[in-house]
Amino acid sequence: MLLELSSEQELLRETTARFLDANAQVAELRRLRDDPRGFASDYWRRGAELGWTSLLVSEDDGGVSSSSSGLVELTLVAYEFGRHAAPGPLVSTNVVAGALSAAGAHKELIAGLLNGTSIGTWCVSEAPPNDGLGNMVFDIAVHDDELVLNGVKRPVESANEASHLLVTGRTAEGLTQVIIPAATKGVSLIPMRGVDLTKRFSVVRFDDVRVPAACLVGRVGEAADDVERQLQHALVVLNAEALGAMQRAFDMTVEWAFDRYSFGRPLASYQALKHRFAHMATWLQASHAIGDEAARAVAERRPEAALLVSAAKAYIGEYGAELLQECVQLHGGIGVTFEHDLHLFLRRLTLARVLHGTPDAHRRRLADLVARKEVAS
Amino acid sequence: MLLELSSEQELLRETTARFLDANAQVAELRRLRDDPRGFASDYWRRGAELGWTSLLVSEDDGGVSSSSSGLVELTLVAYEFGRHAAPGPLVSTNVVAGALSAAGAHKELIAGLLNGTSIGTWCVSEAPPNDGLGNMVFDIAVHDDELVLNGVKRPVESANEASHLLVTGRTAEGLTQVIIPAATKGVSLIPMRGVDLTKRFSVVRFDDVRVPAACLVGRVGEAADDVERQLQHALVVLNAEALGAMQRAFDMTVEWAFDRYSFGRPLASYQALKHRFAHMATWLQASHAIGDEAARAVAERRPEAALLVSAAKAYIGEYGAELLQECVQLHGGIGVTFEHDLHLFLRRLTLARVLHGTPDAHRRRLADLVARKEVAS
Amino acid sequence: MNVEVESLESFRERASAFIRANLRPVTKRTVSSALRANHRDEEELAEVAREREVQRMLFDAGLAGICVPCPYGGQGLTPAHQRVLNAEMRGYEYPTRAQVPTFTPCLAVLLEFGTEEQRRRHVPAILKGEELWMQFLSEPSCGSDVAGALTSAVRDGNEWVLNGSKVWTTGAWWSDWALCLARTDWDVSKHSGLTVFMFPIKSPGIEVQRVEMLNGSKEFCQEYLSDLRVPDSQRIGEVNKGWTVGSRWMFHERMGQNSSLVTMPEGTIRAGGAGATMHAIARAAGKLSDPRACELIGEAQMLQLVGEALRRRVGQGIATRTMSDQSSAIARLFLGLAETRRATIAFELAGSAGATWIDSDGELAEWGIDFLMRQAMCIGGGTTEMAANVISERVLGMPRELTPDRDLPFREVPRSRSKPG
Amino acid sequence: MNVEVESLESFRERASAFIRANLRPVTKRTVSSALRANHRDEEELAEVAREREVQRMLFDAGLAGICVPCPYGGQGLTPAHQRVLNAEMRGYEYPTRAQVPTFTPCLAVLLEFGTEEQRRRHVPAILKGEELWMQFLSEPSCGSDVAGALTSAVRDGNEWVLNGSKVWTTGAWWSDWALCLARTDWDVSKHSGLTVFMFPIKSPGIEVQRVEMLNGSKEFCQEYLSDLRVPDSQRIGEVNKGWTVGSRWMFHERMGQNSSLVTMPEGTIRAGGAGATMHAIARAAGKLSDPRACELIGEAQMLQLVGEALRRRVGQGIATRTMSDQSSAIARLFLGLAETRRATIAFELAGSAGATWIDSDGELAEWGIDFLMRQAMCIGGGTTEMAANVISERVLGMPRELTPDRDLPFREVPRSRSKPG
Repeated sequence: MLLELSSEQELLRETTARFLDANAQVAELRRLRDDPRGFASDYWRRGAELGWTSLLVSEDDGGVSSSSSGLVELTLVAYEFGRHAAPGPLVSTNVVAGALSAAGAHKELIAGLLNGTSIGTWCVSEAPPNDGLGNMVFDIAVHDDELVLNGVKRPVESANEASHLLVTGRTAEGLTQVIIPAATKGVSLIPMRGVDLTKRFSVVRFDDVRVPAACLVGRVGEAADDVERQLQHALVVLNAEALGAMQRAFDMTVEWAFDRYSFGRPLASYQALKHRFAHMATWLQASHAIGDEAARAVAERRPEAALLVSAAKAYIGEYGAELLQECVQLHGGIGVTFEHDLHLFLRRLTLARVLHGTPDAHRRRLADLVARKEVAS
Repeated sequence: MLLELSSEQELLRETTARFLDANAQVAELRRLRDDPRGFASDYWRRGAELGWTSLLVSEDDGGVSSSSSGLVELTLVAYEFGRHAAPGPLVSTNVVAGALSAAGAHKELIAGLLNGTSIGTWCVSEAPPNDGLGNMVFDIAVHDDELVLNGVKRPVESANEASHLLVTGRTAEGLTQVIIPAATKGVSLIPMRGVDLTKRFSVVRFDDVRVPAACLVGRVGEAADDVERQLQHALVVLNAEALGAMQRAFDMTVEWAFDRYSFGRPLASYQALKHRFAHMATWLQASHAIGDEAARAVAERRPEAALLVSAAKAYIGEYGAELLQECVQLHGGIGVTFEHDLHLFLRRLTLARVLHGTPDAHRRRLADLVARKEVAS
Repeated sequence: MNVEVESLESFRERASAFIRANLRPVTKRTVSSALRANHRDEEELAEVAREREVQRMLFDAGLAGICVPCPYGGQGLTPAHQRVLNAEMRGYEYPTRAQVPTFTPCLAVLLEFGTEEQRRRHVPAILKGEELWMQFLSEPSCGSDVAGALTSAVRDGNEWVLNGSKVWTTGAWWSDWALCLARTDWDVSKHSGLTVFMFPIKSPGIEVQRVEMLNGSKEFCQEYLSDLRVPDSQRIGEVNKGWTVGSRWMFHERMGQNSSLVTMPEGTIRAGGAGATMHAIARAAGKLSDPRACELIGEAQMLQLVGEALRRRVGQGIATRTMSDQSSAIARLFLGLAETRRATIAFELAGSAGATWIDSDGELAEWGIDFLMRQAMCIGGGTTEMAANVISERVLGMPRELTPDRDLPFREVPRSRSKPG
Repeated sequence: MNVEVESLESFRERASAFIRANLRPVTKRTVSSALRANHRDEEELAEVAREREVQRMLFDAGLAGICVPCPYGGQGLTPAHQRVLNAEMRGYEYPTRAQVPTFTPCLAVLLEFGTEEQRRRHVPAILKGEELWMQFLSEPSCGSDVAGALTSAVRDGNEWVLNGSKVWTTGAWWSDWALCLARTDWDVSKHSGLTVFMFPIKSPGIEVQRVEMLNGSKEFCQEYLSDLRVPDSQRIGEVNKGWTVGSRWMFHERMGQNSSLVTMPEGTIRAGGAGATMHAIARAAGKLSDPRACELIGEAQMLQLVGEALRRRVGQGIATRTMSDQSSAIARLFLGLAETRRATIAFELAGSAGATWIDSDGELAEWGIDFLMRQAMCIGGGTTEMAANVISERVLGMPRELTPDRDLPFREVPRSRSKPG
């Protein structure tokens, strides 16, 4: 997280933290384990009132993002989400809200997303082997004034709760996006199982889904830049959430190392463990560093944003998950029980590692970006 | 190395060890650093008299390999080579001798290899990107009673010292091998630089090299099995040599950890280092275990030989080099000086990691072998 | 006594004949995954029943307790015979749950420290599959430091009264007897006040609770002992000499699958078929042509082959005394790291299905759960950290870690930041 | 005193104007490889001369010693100004060798502990490029344990007589002055008998020997001090209070490139251009279409970007006191591991050319040599092990390691198995 927060930023973080302390307690998370929705709509609405969904939306659309700082502030909310392993489709709703606001259309829907009465989610990822970055095959056909969607998207966050779906696919011309009501004829969901206690995902099938051209977000075949922008937003928020979970698990484990005695000494006095904590502390600081730099670069639309955000996702996905596993190891048996809280954060990291591109996929993307620069120069 | 040696085996190992103690001292190795040949022919001849080159040659051809145990005994010689970082083309000469003896031809050349007056080497590897296993492009054309060789082989061990070259290439029919005098018209060498102090390698060019059919080793287009066999021999010997170097470096470093004091305590008393030694000991034992199993499987031509020998090369190449680097790290600054002996063994491991397929290449080969088994079953 | 030992050959024929005639071949299955939740209690109990049955069949066929002396119902044969049996049983069912902890460490401890009467009563019962044993060793308070046990045993005439709690007993809910380490003197140093007892698990005074793991599995248990009364005749070894027993007990535990008391059909260790499993995942993910995926498949296959070779080498080395007894810690450390790596490889190959999946994903499903449980492989049965201590201190002979609790009266030993002694 | 500080903007203009008018742009080159031997002495000396020249130009332009107080020839400006200078110098030559160890730790130690006279004499000379300094700190006998120095200084009237040996001084053969830690009392505890001195390296009584590294490079030196006479006026800090100086000295050393005394053009840290370099190797190896190679290229690029971000974060954190001074050990640990990993990646991408090559292999050649020297990145300038100690003990506040030598009279401290005290 940022080393220094402005007072407004600190206020936003603090408000979210207090809200989640009260409404996302571990007992509640365990209870939600078997809840098909994963969160209460009231919880989400009240969170939205705190501004959770307003930070990528322009002021004209009723959001707060006058400047480029909206995304950076959103990372503070996401960070607290991670520290609490909190429920709710923070990534997808913000990506959708940001995309619609940028496209300057669908204002009434934006209003719903802002006050939390509507939930929007992004249908972008596809099943293996098309789960790499950018190997999308989803088909969108243009028939004069209609668009026809065919294909399968997975995993789609909170699709079961979403009123609207932002769908990314290919037309002959290139990448194209539409925003459609989840209830549209031809759309069907299969709920998925997963590692997280409260995050819900679905497989979303589109069989000859016909929607009017008014559903377009941006122009037919010209969505590539928007999609890249949305991906960068998703990655920044995901990374910040992962960072919160990493920090929380690390703090818990340091405490444990001081409290727990073995052979008459605290675990924290064993050099083999001390050195492992030193490495974990390094992974953690490095993750904070690259996460924040990527967020700033994306917020300011700097040319190196793509490089930085993929470096951040690749690093945090890899070392964040390893850090959590080290925390488990240092806790011993208790660390793999359902009773202990550690797994709440391990689950969040395990999920964050995979969503919107595995570390592997982002390392390859980095190589592509390097290659393009080399060819250019 | 084998856990238990027969008295004959112990004798062979012991003789080689004593010979190398006397003739491959570290001072001598450092002297040879600038010697273009890397070893004295007299040294090699006397080594050959100890049986270094006889272990893959059948008794009929004057070798000692009546049973399948020849290869296993050769690993004992190779192990001592590694422990001494000894000079000499042990791998290539034995591979060639074994190949010729198996083909049952070229007896006079075999005799020369046996008494060390001739040196044979194997031209098999090719330059990147054809340095993966089995992506050979070297061309052998058959013109009625003549064979025409065109292509480049690298690295070729001791090509500058070799009287004969065993060349592996492709004809229309498939893999084909010939044994030719190094002096044949159209053969040219470029000496290579490298990481080892005494091992010398060359790029060998073949420009329209024409040789009589009598040079064939095996039948035209039917060498695949022989080549696989030769590769397995090379890998077994290479692994044993690496193991010797690993064991020696590990022993040196354990000694150092007991001798060297820091902050009034031996390094061996620091738990962070103790745990690293524990991991190194595990890598070392695991390398011994897989190395010996692979050697036995290859010697006995067991069906799992290919799997085991690639697993051994992949593991020893990866963890052996890491073990050596850990030894350097634990020695501190002195470990990266030319004055200290550690690098003699690090060099040997660095070379062994790469020759006849990197760990990466052998992991991929393992996957291929698994895939074939799965398809078969 | 110098009786004629059965030749390996005749033993092989005898074993092979029995096995082919009576045991069921195991149907090819994927790698036994890390404690998956999808195992229902009824299934578990059915398997336990079958394993008792198989153990009885082996006993009747003279194939149980190969290295157990005849007077106790064993065969009085050699480790070589056990290896032959393991080879012959390749591909056939066997009593998995009877091996660890029943045969080792429990049976091993009984043979080494039990009274003649205790041995004659329990060893045959174990060999017949009538008694499945558990070790009541770990406690919630003291993780790897088992000698720091807080469970107390107070003498009361001819009985002992035990109070405390034990944990990490696999399947105590279907087991019969327990070997238990308890503290009988709090005023002497940690290792000098311990005593070992045995008792039936289904006794009044023992409450067995299932521990739910983060993946929902409930195969582990925690036991609460409240005023459990144990006759002195069920004490193993001398009073307050429990650590003499305990240290051998832990050694036998570390031996695990390397113990010659354990029957372990070849090719059935956990790592079995790793390469094939990874191949199947990659195929389901459509990644068989991706060199990166091939590399991971090859790595998993490599780790399996190396692990098997290492286990054999360490077993042979200990058997032939060319390696220290403590070397089994080397195999343990390797296995723990190899298993966590394998879980990670499977998770990576599953791609996006690693975190979220549907049942119809088949080979792609569930690997995220194994990833969550990954570290169990480096914790259960002695942590990899303890193994690293053993290797550095007892195999390499490096100086021991400082143990401030060694010489203090146990009640004064610092136990936590809040109770620093 | 409350003088008007130059605004960042006017400073930027001033710096930028000077740089573009006077300094040479650096020609794009591959990653500075780990101590390659292919650097001839004449080249080295020529570079040193040019760097002294550039340092002098910076001084004359009022751009030397940005954060050094004016009385000593510095600019008396802020770390923010130094950052501006670093930004403006991106892509231009700068006096690499003058930075570490001359500006930090040596200059930093002088400013903190030197007498007014010592400061006035040496600081300006350093800022003008007239004095390049070396630290005579490590000794062959005591690796990371620098306070265990055996080099002795015995008082003789107004002079001190030094005997002993120091090692790992980069380029002592072309340097001018040395900062030296010596033992002045053997009968008190290790840290209580040390004193710091400074003296010209080209003095009678100092023999400088080049140390050959395993790759043939000779950039490190070892010095033998025999009856070297140093006037008491060249003592820094009080007699036997050398560790007060020494601990700050080591802190300034750890600060390295994070120190605001150091000029460090952006984008020129060692990791510069890792992704591009790996791309070039893979292209030369014909592997650009191999996903495995792409993965490695991406990993190298990732490590570079993360390393730069971490260095900035730690620098900012220390500057703003939101992080402990000791946090620079975090950047050091990361860099060491990232650099060894990068050397390994380059070696892997080079394939068979990693172990043997010909000059015409171009981008493919030489990586095996870097691989051999890989660990230098985790050893030089304080080992990664020491960094891990600092992080766990001083950043996380975990209990210190036992140091049996702390309270013994130094002559009784165990120094090796053969001399266990």
